[in-house]
Amino acid sequence: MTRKNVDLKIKELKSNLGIMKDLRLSVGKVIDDSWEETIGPTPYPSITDLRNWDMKILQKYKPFYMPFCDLCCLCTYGKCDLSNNKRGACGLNMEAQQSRIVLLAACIGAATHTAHARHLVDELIEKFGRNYPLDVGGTNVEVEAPVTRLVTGIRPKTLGDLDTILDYLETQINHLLSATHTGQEGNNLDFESKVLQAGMVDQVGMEIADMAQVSCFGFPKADPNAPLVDLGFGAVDPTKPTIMVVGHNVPPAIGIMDYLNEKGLYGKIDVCGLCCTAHDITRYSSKAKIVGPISWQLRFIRSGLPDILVVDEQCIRADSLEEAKKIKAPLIASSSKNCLGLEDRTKDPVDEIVNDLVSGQVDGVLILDPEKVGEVAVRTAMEVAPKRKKFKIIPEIKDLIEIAKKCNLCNECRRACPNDQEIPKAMVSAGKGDLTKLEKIYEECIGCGRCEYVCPNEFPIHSFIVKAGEKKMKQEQYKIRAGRGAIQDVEIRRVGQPIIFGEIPGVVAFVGCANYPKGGEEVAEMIEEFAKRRFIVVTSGCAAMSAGMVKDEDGKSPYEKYPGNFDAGGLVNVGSCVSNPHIAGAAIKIASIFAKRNLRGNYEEIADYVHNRVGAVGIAWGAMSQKAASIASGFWRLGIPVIVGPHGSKYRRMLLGRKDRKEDWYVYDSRTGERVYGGPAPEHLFYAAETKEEAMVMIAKLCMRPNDNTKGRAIKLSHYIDLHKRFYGTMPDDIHLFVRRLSDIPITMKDEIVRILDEKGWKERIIPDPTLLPRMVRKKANKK
Amino acid sequence: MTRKNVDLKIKELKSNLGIMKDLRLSVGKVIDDSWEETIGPTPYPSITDLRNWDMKILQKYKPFYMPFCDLCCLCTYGKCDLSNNKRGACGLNMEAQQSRIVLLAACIGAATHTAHARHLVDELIEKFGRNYPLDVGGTNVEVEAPVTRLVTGIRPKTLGDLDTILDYLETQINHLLSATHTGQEGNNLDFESKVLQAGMVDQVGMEIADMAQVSCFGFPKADPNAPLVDLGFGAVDPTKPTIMVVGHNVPPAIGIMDYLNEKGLYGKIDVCGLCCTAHDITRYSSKAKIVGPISWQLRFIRSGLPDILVVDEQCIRADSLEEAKKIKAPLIASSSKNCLGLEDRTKDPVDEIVNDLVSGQVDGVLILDPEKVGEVAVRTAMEVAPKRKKFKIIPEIKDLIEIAKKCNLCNECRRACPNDQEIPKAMVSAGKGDLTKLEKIYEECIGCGRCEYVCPNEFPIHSFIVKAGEKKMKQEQYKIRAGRGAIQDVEIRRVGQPIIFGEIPGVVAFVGCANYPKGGEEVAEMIEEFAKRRFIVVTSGCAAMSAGMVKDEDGKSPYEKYPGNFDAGGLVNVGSCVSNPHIAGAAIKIASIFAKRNLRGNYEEIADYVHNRVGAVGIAWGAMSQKAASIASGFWRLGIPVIVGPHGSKYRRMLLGRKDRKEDWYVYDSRTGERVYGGPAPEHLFYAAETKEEAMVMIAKLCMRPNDNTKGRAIKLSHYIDLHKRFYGTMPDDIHLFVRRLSDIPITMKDEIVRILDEKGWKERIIPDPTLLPRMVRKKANKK
Amino acid sequence: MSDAPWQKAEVAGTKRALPLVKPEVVLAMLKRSKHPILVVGHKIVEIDLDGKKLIDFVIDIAKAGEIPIVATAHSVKEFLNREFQSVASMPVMDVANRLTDPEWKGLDGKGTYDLAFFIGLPYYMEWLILSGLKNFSGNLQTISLDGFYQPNATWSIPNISSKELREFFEALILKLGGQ
Amino acid sequence: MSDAPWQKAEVAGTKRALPLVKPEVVLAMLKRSKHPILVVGHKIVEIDLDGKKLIDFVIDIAKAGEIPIVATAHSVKEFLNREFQSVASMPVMDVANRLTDPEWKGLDGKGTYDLAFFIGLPYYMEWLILSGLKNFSGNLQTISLDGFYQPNATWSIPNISSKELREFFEALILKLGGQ
Ligand code: SF4
Ligand code: SF4
Ligand code: SF4
Ligand code: SF4
Ligand code: SF4
Ligand code: SF4
Ligand code: SF4
Ligand code: SF4
Repeated sequence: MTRKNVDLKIKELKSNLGIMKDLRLSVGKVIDDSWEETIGPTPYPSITDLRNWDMKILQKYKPFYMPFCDLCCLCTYGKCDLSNNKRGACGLNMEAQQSRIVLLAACIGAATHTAHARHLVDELIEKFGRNYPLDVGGTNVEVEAPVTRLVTGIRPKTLGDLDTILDYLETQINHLLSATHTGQEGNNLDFESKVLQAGMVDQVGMEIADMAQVSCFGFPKADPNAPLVDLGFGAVDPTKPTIMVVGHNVPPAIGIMDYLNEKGLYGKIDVCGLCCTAHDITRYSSKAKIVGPISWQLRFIRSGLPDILVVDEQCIRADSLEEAKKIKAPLIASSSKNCLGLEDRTKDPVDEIVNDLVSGQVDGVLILDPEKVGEVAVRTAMEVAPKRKKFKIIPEIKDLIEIAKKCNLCNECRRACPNDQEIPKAMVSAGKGDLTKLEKIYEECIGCGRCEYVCPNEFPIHSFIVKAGEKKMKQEQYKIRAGRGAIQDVEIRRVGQPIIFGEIPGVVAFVGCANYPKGGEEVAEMIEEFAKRRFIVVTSGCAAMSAGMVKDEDGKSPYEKYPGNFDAGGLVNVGSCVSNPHIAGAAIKIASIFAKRNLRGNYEEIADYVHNRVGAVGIAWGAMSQKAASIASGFWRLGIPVIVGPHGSKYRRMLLGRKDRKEDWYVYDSRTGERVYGGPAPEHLFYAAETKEEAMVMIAKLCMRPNDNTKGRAIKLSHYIDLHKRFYGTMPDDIHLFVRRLSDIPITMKDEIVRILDEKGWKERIIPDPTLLPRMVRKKANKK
Repeated sequence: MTRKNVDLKIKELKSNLGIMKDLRLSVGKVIDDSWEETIGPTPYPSITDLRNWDMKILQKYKPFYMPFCDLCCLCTYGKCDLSNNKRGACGLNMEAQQSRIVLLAACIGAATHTAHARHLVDELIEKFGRNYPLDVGGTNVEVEAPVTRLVTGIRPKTLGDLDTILDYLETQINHLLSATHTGQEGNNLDFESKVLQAGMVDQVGMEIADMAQVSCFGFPKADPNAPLVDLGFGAVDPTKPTIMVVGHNVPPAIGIMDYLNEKGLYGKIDVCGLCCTAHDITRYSSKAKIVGPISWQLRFIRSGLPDILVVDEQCIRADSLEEAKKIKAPLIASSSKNCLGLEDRTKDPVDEIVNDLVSGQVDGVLILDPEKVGEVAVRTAMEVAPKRKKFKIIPEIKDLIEIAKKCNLCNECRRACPNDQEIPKAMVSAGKGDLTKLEKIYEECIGCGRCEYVCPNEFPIHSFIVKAGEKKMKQEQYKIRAGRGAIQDVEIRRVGQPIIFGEIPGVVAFVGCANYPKGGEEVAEMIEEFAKRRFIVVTSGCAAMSAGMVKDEDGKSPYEKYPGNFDAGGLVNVGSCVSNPHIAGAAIKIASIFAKRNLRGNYEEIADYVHNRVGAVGIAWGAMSQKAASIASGFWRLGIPVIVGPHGSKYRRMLLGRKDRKEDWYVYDSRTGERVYGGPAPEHLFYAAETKEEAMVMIAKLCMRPNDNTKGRAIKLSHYIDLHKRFYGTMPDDIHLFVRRLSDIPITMKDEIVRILDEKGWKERIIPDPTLLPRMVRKKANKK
Repeated sequence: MSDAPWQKAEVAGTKRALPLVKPEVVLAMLKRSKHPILVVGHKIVEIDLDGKKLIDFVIDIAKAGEIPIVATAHSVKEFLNREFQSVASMPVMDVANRLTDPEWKGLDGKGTYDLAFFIGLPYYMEWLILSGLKNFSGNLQTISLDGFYQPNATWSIPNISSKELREFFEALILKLGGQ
Repeated sequence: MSDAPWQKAEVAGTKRALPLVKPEVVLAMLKRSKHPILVVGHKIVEIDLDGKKLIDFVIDIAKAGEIPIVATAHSVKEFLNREFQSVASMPVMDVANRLTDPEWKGLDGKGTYDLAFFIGLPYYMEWLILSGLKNFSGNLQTISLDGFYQPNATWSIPNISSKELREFFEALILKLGGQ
């Protein structure tokens, strides 16, 4: 009846505010007086509290706009043509409109994570109570919620504390969203500052979601040795009834595992997942399997393996019901976010629902109770499996060849394909019996299905592609380390110094969706490269799956080859999308645990620290969603650069530094207060790379930080130069900007580089103790 | 430091949950056990709790989609071409995408009002404390918050209660917004159901905002005799320093009035407003003046009258800073929602800020403290006025004529104008010295400025138009009744019966923005028509201003001619946009006060009552914004139809009934449980009319309800037929659908109508006690 | 003459109307059509082509081509004023909505329409309605006769001057067998 | 040959590129240009026009027209492999960003560019970059040479076959005085 669980009923209470009667009180804000850390200047920051910090960042990394459309169509004053410096009917210009759309995307992204967190926390509070303690890593993790502490000034201890923080997040998102209304914010940089607020809020929302599920479901707790679990299409046993779970909200999938367990059915049924629910269900039980990232949805359904689809929220194909119908598999929708027009059967008896699904009376149902989903899904799968006999809609090769002959080479499919796949050529070959070109497309296809809708012959093109890749698909059988969750404090202590001095050359995080320009192998290749080079490589979400989908000559996939600990040469899968804050959190914890800076409500100082000292880079090679936008924004506000793939240019604007403008790169030397040239490090904040080769060179470069010591800088430079030589065939032309003293030069390259430096008229310069905040100078000075 | 004010500090508290130490508790949810009303089934409804009700409504009023674009461009998988039944890369189809965009708009709208409410309530709590009592109408208004009571099941008593309700609203908006993320909701009707949830939430948000401001600022409290205040350009005294306030958040304007008052400067300075801040500042002090609606912004600035612009939030032109600069007037931005790139001077001394503004050192400042805004604005205006001497950028007539001669008739301006104004022709005439065509455009121009950006000769076209209309503009001097706020319970008691039986032929609410297809006079004309016909005419927002902007031969404007009480023939200005819920609230209160239905958390039953019995129609003739979308959605969920102007088709979909499908119009007769044909009443839920004539006929028709008694139906029919004959020249062709018994026929038209009925094979039928809810049948039956 | 959208910001999508420059096209379309309709908005009374109102051209076309008219908004009154009786009246939103329903029996009860002419609606409103029909009205062909290019129609007269429009109509009426 | 956007959903806005069908246009533009540049993406190595790689055409064009090249991504390596040395290298985002800065001194220090050719980028990426330049790069003219119509350029070769593209390049190189 009430939205929140209520803790206290008080018949009459006297306080300094007078007498209150017949009230119930719920725990509001916990002012944790046992936390001795001084509170910083910006706990629970409003949408303007960090605006000054944002403007500093945005001066260095100015938006470069690439409008996705000449128009604004957001209100009925429009459409307005904003091209070529025109303003819309509300007075808005193109710059502001582009940033406004970015803000809208970031709000949608942040809302998605926060709403997910809210849903989880509400359900878990109902189940476990407000006072259920949070535990994400036992004694190994003292700083249990670095992002939340940093932003809110709160140290959450229980589920109830999360509830309070969520109130703050929702308020912020609401304010930010409101700023996108026609006639509100008019300035592009102020829109960008709000984007950064949305990103910051998003990080807290994700952190809360993951803390809640890690604590309540017993996921691996900051465990570098989280179990290796099965990954890939080939891991699914085609002889068993199969339940396919898709989405991001794990409780329905847990409902399934629990029911299986209770009934002793484990082993009789395969439960396999796509997207983040897959990550999270394997964190719950290593018996579950991961099929793959979002782009595997169509191919997996059409393969006929799933006997029932259980979809929850986020990253669900909107046509899942139609696709499930095609293979005669029923569907259970389990989230109020995605009801798919289905009847709400939450309150109906299980027998009736199962009966309706098995008999085909209904194609699908909506069930908003995760436990009921569990029972219905399992029972339905058991009964449906023998009836549908893995009915699939992938054609036979001989039919494919016959049909392909009829292709009239109209190019419609290719022109609809987001990645411009040369389908017509592949059809010609296929018509001649040669499927290799189609098979090549299988490896690059992101499974969107757009080609099929435009074919005048109505070829099931995607199914053709899947058929061509079938052999490969069935061999896809890999291992992935289940999401470990947070980074341990002890790990941070170990790597803190080498990271901030640059001796560990960087923390490289591969995150986000699978909308890759040329298939997932590029991600896997990049990951290997940096793991081999002994960077710390972190993964999450769909990218973490792609990372596992290669094998070396010994048949080992990367997670088997590289250890899961947060250290040089480690390959660290933190988990699902909501586990992303463990990455930002690690950077923050370096400041707090290693450098002993105050976290609590002290955002600017910590961001300044991270930006100038922690050589971290995020790569979202396939980023496509609004969540990706908000996740990236959360990194930006901390000053951590993010690289996206070429289609990432569709995010409408980059945040680019200009290394050729010397004046942009001055920092304060906090020892002296002097303004010192710190070099373009990192050069960009948000940046779309055209190819993986370009990305790899840029990753190495973006790991440099003004604070690197000479040893660290030399190591970083050697990686940068090495990759540059390998992929570009030349020395980089900007080394002089990064060499501060002769000792920065990698020894093996000394002569070559010194020659270049001489040509450029290079002079030795100071290595500052860098900060963008004047007050940090005073602070240091005062300490003396 | 903390986001909420905290009420209680408790060193140690023992409760059933154990001992808690060092906690502070804030008042969470008030469970008001003194309220005896039984709580209904859906207090604090989740986004699926009212889905069944929504689906009932959406079956009758199916979406008709008019895509504003063939594409979806909401994520970087796209753009996707969804035309002609194609699906996007995420599997989405065109119907779902259109509804998704509507949901996005409704979320933005609801967020805007809710964030405004949050901001107000936060500020007011800080000033007055959480326990400050709400009072919107003293003892005249027992049901102080009909919408809130209905939705949440709470009877808010204090500012603190509002805080709690806002938490709920923000959570809901966050959930809803999240559903627009790529890969979430996939079904168009489920998107629509979520739109209705957003609309419902929006109504609560607005109600909260208005309750807070009415209570704390002493606005008229449900006062039918609220003072008449000055309206129109001509009401501003050009000899005085003038402060122009624009937006929706009144505290900065109040800061100005308070400072004037304190310093005895009232009368020395004119404070005049545009948009809702104008409404609200006149509710605070009848000495302030209203210039006009949103579309007056450009013309008023360019006229040179304002010596300083104070902009707060919502409906601010994004180019206000640039426009202010042109007339050498400084600008103060006062909202975190709209910072305009200005430096935040909130913490600087007033002297310094005033100095910087007066000297022109800066063009504008951001001040986030309403009281400081007051002092800075007044002092700056006083000092700036003598310097700028009402500097304007409206050209002189002779210059205008010379320039106009150079027009090369390229049509660019016309093709950029949202209303296709024939500017080129007017330029030709102007070139010949005849400004009448330009003057005509002045009356229809919505002041968007788009024409200017495209003129290859860079003519300041809008300024020309303003010049041509200058004489008329200066004569614009009218009266408007200040927003009265809520409707009194006693008024409801008086009109309840005649409304639900149809004897008062309808409640017609003119709301929303000034984006009119042919100028504001159309709205004024429609309003007169229905006031004269003794409907109850309600106004709010920009429409309320337009309503006042005509005069009869005696020089009286409508607010002087029609009384302000909620009764037949009344003209009721409820106030600003956030006063809109008083309109829905009146309908709800009819159910509660007159019909004695339980309100509390009982949404479906009340909506069912309103939909079938209360002949209310909303007209948003100039609706253009996302707020307009959410406001309309709030009416729809209550089953109240909304008519928009022709450009309202840009909202991408209508909700249209099909009177030709008899099966769509059955209701339960709650006396018997039988399903009875109730007629297409109301025929549509959301509908764009092509012309005001069509709208007037439709208004009369949409006021019919299944519950009308024969006398009421006869009255309603006579208005409908009369208007139809006048504007269409014929009898309507659907009378047989609305005449249920011979006694429904207006006596004066008996023969004519009976003849028609005979032709149609009409038969007498039952007048049901109508409901769409089967459970209402049982309920009534049980009572026997 | 141009086939860019008249209101510039109402850009064309992935499929755009064929420019209708020859009256013969109308004849051919009419010949193929089993059930055409002419949807007529209120602007036909406001627009004047060198001394002859648009409505009078519309009447001539309808008569010559034997095309049933549905007058939207209050324009029916003007037809009646001109003693042109064979005209139905319906709000344009209702017309458009019904045109997407394959089961609609039509204003004359003769079943679904296969060809719809549009004239005299506000430009953007017609743009949107044609968009709705393009996307959701499978077999319907649409023709815009306003002389302001409508990209979402199947065929549209491009942006032409009122003189050219008058000439187009005169030629069309002649070819349809009217005077 | 068509001047609809190659990727269908990347529709044109209110202003669309003029179709570039004659090599003469390039000559004329080059003649008028004080400071041209040729931006070359990584696909020039992947694309093959009947046996000759795109990169080899590009080298011939650059030589014949004396147009400086900036190679984006890793494509510089291929130029060097072909012993073509007068090539700068820069990520395309950096090139594009700098092209919107009227104060940028150019890769050669000679000041702002007034004409930029584009070839060999992923279609959508080029679409977006050209959109950025169209909107924010006042005096720059842009030409897309891919043979896939780019609506946001000033001029673009329309969608043509690889055979036609080869012929276009051959004719262009000849006219520029190359062989
Ligand atoms: S912004 Fe997107 S939806 Fe709007 S007109 Fe452009 S492509 Fe279409
Ligand atoms: S928000 Fe502004 S620019 Fe966009 S359509 Fe509306 S008026 Fe035009
Ligand atoms: S399904 Fe694959 S091949 Fe087809 S359009 Fe999508 S990405 Fe291209
Ligand atoms: S769309 Fe169909 S017919 Fe056309 S090229 Fe592609 S596969 Fe062949
Ligand atoms: S949200 Fe779906 S339809 Fe829209 S652009 Fe993304 S993939 Fe395409
Ligand atoms: S300012 Fe007036 S005339 Fe100009 S485009 Fe806007 S509405 Fe049309
Ligand atoms: S845009 Fe300028 S030149 Fe062209 S018709 Fe309008 S006023 Fe004349
Ligand atoms: S009515 Fe519309 S334009 Fe006017 S103030 Fe309200 S939202 Fe703004």
